[in-house]
Amino acid sequence: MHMYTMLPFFTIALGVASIAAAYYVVKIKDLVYASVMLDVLASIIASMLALIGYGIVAAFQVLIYVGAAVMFIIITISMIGARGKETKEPFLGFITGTFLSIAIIIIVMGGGLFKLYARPGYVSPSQAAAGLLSHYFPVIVLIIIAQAATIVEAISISKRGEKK
Amino acid sequence: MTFAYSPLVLSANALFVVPLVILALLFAVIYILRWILKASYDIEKKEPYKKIPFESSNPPRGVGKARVPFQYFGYLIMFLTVEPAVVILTFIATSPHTLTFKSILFYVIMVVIFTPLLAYAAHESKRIKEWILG
Amino acid sequence: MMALDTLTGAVVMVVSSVIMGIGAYGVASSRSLFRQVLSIEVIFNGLLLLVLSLLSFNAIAATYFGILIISSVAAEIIVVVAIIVAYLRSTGSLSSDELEEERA
Amino acid sequence: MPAKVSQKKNPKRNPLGKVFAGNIGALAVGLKYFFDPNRITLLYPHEYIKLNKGYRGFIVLIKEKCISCSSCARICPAAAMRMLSVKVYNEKLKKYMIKKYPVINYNRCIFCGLCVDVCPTEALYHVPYHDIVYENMNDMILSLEDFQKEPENIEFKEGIPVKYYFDERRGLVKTPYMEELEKRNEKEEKNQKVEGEGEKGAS
Amino acid sequence: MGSDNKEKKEERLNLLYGDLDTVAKMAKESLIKGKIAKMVDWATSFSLWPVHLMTSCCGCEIGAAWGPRFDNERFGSLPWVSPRQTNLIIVEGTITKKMACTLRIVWEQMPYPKFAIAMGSCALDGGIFYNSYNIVRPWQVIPIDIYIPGCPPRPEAVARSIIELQKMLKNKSLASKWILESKREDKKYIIPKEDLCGWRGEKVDLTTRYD
Amino acid sequence: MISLQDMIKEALGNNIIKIEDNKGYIDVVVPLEKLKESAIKVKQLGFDHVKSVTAVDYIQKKQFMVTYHISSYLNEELSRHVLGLSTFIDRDNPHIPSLATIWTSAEFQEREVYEFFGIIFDGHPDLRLLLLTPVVAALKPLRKDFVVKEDSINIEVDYAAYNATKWW
Amino acid sequence: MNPCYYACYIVYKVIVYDIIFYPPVYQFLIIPGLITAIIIAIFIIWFERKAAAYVQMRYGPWEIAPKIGGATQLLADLTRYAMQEIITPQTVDTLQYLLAPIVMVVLALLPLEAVPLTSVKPYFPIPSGYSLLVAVAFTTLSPLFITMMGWASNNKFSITGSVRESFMITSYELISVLGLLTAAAMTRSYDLVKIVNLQMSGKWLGLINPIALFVVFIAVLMSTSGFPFEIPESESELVAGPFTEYSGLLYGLNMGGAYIRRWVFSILITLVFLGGWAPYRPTPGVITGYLIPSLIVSLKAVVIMGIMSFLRSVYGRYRLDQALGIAWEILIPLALLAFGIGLAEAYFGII
Amino acid sequence: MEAGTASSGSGIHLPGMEIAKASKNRYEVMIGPAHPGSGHMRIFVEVDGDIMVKVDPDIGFVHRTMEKLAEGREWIQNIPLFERIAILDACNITLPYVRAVEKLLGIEAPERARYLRTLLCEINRVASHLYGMGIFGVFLGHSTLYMWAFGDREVFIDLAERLTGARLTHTYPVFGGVRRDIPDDFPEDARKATRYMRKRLNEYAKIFLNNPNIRSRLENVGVLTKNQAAELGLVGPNIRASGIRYDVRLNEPYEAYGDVDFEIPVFEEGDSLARAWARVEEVRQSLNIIDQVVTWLEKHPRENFMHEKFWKTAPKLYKDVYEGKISYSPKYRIKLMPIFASLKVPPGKSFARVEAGRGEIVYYVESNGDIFPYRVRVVSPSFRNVIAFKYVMPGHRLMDLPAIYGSFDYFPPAFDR
Ligand code: SF4
Ligand code: SF4
Ligand code: SF4
Repeated sequence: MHMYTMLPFFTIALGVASIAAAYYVVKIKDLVYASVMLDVLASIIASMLALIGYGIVAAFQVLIYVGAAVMFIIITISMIGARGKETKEPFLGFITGTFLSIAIIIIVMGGGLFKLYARPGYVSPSQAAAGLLSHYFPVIVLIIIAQAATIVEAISISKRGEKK
Repeated sequence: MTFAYSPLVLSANALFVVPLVILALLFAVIYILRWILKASYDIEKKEPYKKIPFESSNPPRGVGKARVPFQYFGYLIMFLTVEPAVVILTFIATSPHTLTFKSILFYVIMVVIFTPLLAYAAHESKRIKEWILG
Repeated sequence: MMALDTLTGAVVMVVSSVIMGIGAYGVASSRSLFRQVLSIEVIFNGLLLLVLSLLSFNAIAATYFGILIISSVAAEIIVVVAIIVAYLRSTGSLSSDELEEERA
Repeated sequence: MPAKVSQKKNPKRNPLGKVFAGNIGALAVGLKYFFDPNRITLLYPHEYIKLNKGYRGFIVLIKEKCISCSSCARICPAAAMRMLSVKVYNEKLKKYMIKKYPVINYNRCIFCGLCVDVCPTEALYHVPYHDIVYENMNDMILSLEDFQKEPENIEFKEGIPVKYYFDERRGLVKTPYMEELEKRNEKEEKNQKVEGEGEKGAS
Repeated sequence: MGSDNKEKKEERLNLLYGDLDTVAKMAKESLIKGKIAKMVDWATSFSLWPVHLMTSCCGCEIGAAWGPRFDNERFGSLPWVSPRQTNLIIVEGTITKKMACTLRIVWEQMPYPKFAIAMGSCALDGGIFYNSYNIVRPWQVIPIDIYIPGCPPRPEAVARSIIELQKMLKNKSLASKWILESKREDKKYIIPKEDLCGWRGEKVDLTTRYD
Repeated sequence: MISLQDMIKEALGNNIIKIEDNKGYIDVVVPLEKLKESAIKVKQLGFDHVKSVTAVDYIQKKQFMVTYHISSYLNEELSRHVLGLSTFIDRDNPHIPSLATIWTSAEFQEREVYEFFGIIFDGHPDLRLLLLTPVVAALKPLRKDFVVKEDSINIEVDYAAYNATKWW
Repeated sequence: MNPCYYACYIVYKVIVYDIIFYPPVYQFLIIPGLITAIIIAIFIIWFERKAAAYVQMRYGPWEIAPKIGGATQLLADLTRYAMQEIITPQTVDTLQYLLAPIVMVVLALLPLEAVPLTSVKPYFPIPSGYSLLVAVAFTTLSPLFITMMGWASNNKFSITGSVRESFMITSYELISVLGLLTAAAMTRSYDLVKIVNLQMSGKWLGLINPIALFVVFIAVLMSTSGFPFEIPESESELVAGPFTEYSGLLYGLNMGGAYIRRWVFSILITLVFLGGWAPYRPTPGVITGYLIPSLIVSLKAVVIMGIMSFLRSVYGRYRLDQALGIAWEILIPLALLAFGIGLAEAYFGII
Repeated sequence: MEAGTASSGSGIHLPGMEIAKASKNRYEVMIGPAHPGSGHMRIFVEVDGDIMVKVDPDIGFVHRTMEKLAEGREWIQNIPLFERIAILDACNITLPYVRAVEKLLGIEAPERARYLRTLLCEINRVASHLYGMGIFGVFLGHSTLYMWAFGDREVFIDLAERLTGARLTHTYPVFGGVRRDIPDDFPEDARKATRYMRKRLNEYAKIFLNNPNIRSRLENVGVLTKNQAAELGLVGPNIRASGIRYDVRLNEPYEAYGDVDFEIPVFEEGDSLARAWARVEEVRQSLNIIDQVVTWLEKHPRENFMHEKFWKTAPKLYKDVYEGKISYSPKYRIKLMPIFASLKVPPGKSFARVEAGRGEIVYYVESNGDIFPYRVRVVSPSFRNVIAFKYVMPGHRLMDLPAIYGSFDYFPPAFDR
């Protein structure tokens, strides 16, 4: 049996898991656990990415997104105590959600976009890095600068400052 | 090799099947132990303080899930901004030997950009009086 | 081979669109700022999956895209959370209703 | 010579020296003791400290010496010692007399030794051991008979006696307490002999 | 009406828990017997971790007893910080009325099987403070296994008490029996007579949370 | 070089009811109304901390005596001496102005006297129980009318009837 | 051929190749995995107590087995823990409270699935050319659950402890990522097999770039609350930090958890900086190609853990802000420097 | 936070006096009785984030009502009673009581007894400082220091045990003298012990005080200036670390302290590190004193360590006991006269102070001529130090709490009495 025969089954299993995780993100009452579920969702997405051929992106997703960004949210929520009223408007939400997903499904399926997917070839990290370095050098420098700017921005926004 | 050794199955086993099985086993063990080793019900009734949260063995006051230290939030921000940059840097560094000079250049640019900003951020984060929430 | 890929693609895309739908549900239904942020993150995850599966014809470009977008989303999260913290500090609440009231 | 005041300051170090010299010094001391452990541990049940004669351990009464003066009970700060009225047959007067003897309650005794020091006839004395534990509180209230017996010395049975002496380089150093050991060996030999003879006699 | 319901509920709970208790007991019995019971006793006897509850000046000698010269860690016993992870409580001297409540709470918050040692004459019958108006005897608050006389007892005596407890554990197989029976049957269960610090009447609000 | 006693006499003037050289300290008795005033004056002399706040219950005279033992740290000459600033107050209505506002070091000690004697320090910033639980503090334990019983030294029983469990 | 013999052969093959030496199982469960980790944790905790006892002029655990210096002490502790009641206080979120430590342990072991322990191709559990990146990524997952433990316990000490833990995460994670990935800069590859093979010649990366090794070492101490940085569980003001409410086997898991994480990091350090299975060269075959190199790696990792444990007897603990300050003002610049040195070395062809 | 008004008159500013701003996220942590960071007391700490804003020490967990019990006990019975205030510093704690009663009785101990008391006091001081340092080590997570300090404390406890016959509760000074003389081999042992300890103190400094880790925890933490320390009325090494030149041994020399040669270390900084150093330096000086006293005792004849009044009435048996002729009796023990069991003290008030290990201890004794004291007031050093917690800790981080707590060398039973 060739290994790729198994691909759709894995995808389906992971898909179901990810949908469940996404559902819990929206549903769990305690916001900390909700964000932990977001972490789980992001890791499942990462493994799906790995499955469809983007190993490097998956590693990045785990390293940056799961390991840092969502962690940041969780820590912040657990520090702030996750207060705040949660007035639900399930009807509006339901309509919006259903509409969005159906619209996308129609576009993707109806437009035959799903046929676009073909398993990408193996991208070795050094090859990708070389490409990034030789073709997109200004872009990454720009991104670094943007990141650096974010530090100042975020710190000046979130600190209390002199006023009482 | 056998079917089990094909890369996809290997990774699926490694990442999901084996850890999940272990997790389930451990959980079952813990759950059974928790049930088996329970004190009898009438003793639990006589010990009202057994199941309250430990607070230096005082009758507890107030709740746990409240607002807690916020003072070092600046470090958190620094962490999250620097991490992607650093990961990109290390990623860049794996480029072939021919591009080493360019990656050193990138490294230098990054250090030059980040050092003053990080110094500023660390300085700000240290002034803990400014980070009190509320 | 081809058919298998197509099947996979279809599954991935459907899943991602459903995830995005759930995220949209979360954004629209809740008034809690942090919940909205979480839901937006759910949408982002779905989107990432969708876009990358669509871009599969050019694997290297897709990889670049993925890396860069993940980094910038991290930056975006900081700013959003920082704003929420500042907002919490000034109003003492985390509900987006009051945000609207303030605007009005 | 009266005391003098000496003005001092926290020892200062430059930052580099602080980091390097401090860490290296600490690690060096740690490693020194790791490779040359200066152990002062008493392996308790296998060894025990042979306490000096003056140690204020459990108290024993010599009934013959007691003159029933009650000083010990009066001075006892914890009211651990009390006078018990006992009928004693007086040989001279040929009749029963009421006499008071002290009894002790180890539940309360704080081993201050005041009773021993105050007794005008040295009718009380300390035994130099102090490591007995009880499962029952009533066992610690001695009767007059028990008070006259020295309490059972368990450590003696289980371990060998050691002595600590002071050393300039190593502080306390323990050595087996030879005299005591020899004494014990002699006793054992005697016992064996006696037993052996007894066996012989029996056979 | 409400109280009726409560009682009924309690009764039902009692019934349910009674059943569950018997089932759990059967499970325990099938699990813990023979070698395993022995193993449990052995392990417990060499892992008596006293909880860090300094009640009075006997604490000095506890410090010495776990210090290098008398090193009770040789017996595998390690003073530990939180009662949830310990199984031995050493009452180090006087228990005042203010402290009694703490002692009881610590005792209750320790998981089974657990043991107690009373150290110092204060913990036995008050010692020099026998007539003080502010002390309680610890054996009125928790069940004590071993008493150490002395004020303060020598560290050897503390070591001796641990050795005795180890012997008791092995000879009477206290730990495994305790696990089997869900309670100590050789000791009377003690509920303090006095309302130590209002702890029985006190209502604790633990449900409030920030939403 | 004037002696300390003269110095205090000079400073307090006619506030003093009695001044005597006790064993180890100089005892100054002032009337209740002048306590605070004298305390401020004494502090200006350089006595900067309170060593002990004591109350004594004279149950026959129906009086409490409250004594502040004060001394100095910063003035080395004064630090050799201890001054007792005492006052007598009524036993039935024990009120006294608090000196914790003058000497911070008296704060906890006054709280302690409060709980043991029931003496109320007016103007104390934080007059709460310090050592005792409310139940015990209600007994006002250090007053003389609260008596603790000492055990007698005799067991008045025959030896035959001696019962160990009867001890406590 | 005898069919019985054949069946036996098949069974043997299945057991050896598909169960014991099946890479995911082997690496997760057997040699660097759970079982070894537990054994090592037991040994290391014992060693830690014993080493501290040596420095502290005493014996440490001894009475339980005097002949071997009380080495079975931790077995007794483990059994005792396992047989104690597991108390779930009223206020905890029960499911998360029970689940968090288990998930923590399982996730802590996950990086072991990503690393190859041999250069023989079939025995890579996750065959990929960027195994170092993946392993490093996985190490960032488990600390989250320590934070969650505190949150689920709903106890003041736990929550304060878990917040401290999360701040510690921010300080060490970057250092460990940067330090470990310095190897990528030096060898121009994320492939651990390649990295180890490069070190076969004796040029261990830890010797060429000791700053990186030092930095990672400190980061590991931070991540596992090793001694100068034992801040989340600092017992003198937060009783046991996030683990305060845990009793019985759950606490045993927690206590082991930190050591397991330290173990995993030690394996990574060994592979990246200390030459992995060098100087041994794996050859095809289960024993010679898989068992022996993994044993060599484990041995080296044990030494690292021993050194880390020794520090307990020399240092106290830093304050939280001091630890953060050290991380951001000293270690991260050092790590960047080490990275630069690595790049330069690669540029000048020292590697 | 009415404490703000507490010292409005003094004009000295302390962090605890600041009225904490009302903040929404106050978080109350109890560093309570069953807690390694506290021992026998409870501290209510309100933290705002990581900063302590209000610290309220709640004590009395070891309050054993000694002042009341003393009113019903005879004069001599009170010596062991007051010893329990701080058994690790037993001689220093009971000495002022004995001195106060001696003042009332109008007697003074003979010279040899005064030297013997000084000897035991200094041994106790060393032991007490080592104990404090050990606990301090534990507070900072430095278990090795704890073990070392407790191990080396055993040396001095052993010395004290050889002298008095008990490890901690010596009950050594009695009215008019002491209960035992030094054994024959004592001086040599004591000198060895002091030499050993001096060497060890350097190692302590290396592994603990100069360890960068510990230094950074202690430097500039819990700073008290001279005026603040005086205003709070702290005692002992704590004020000497803040630059106050006060020591009862210096200002009002008692026993043999007027005759021995030693220094009183005074530090300037007033932070936790200075307090720790002050203790180490004091241990050094105590070792000097022990050496001198032991030499003096060796040179002078063995008699007269009880006041004449009691000594002369001794019958022959007492001399036998002193010479150790009775088989189970140690050498050089003296017997108490039965008069001690019903001693009557002339009426009067007296006051005595002594520099104990943790600082000055003060007794106020009032007698009305009965066999019981009428009132005894004890102010132990820890009692006067505890106020520092309330005023020094606020403004620091939560993790500084153990560092400050430990640096004050606070012993709760000594507070509660
Ligand atoms: S040693 Fe002290 S407490 Fe014990 S009986 Fe004698 S006088 Fe009483
Ligand atoms: S003091 Fe001595 S003689 Fe007097 S009653 Fe007591 S034991 Fe007997
Ligand atoms: S028995 Fe003695 S040492 Fe122990 S607490 Fe009581 S008085 Fe203190």
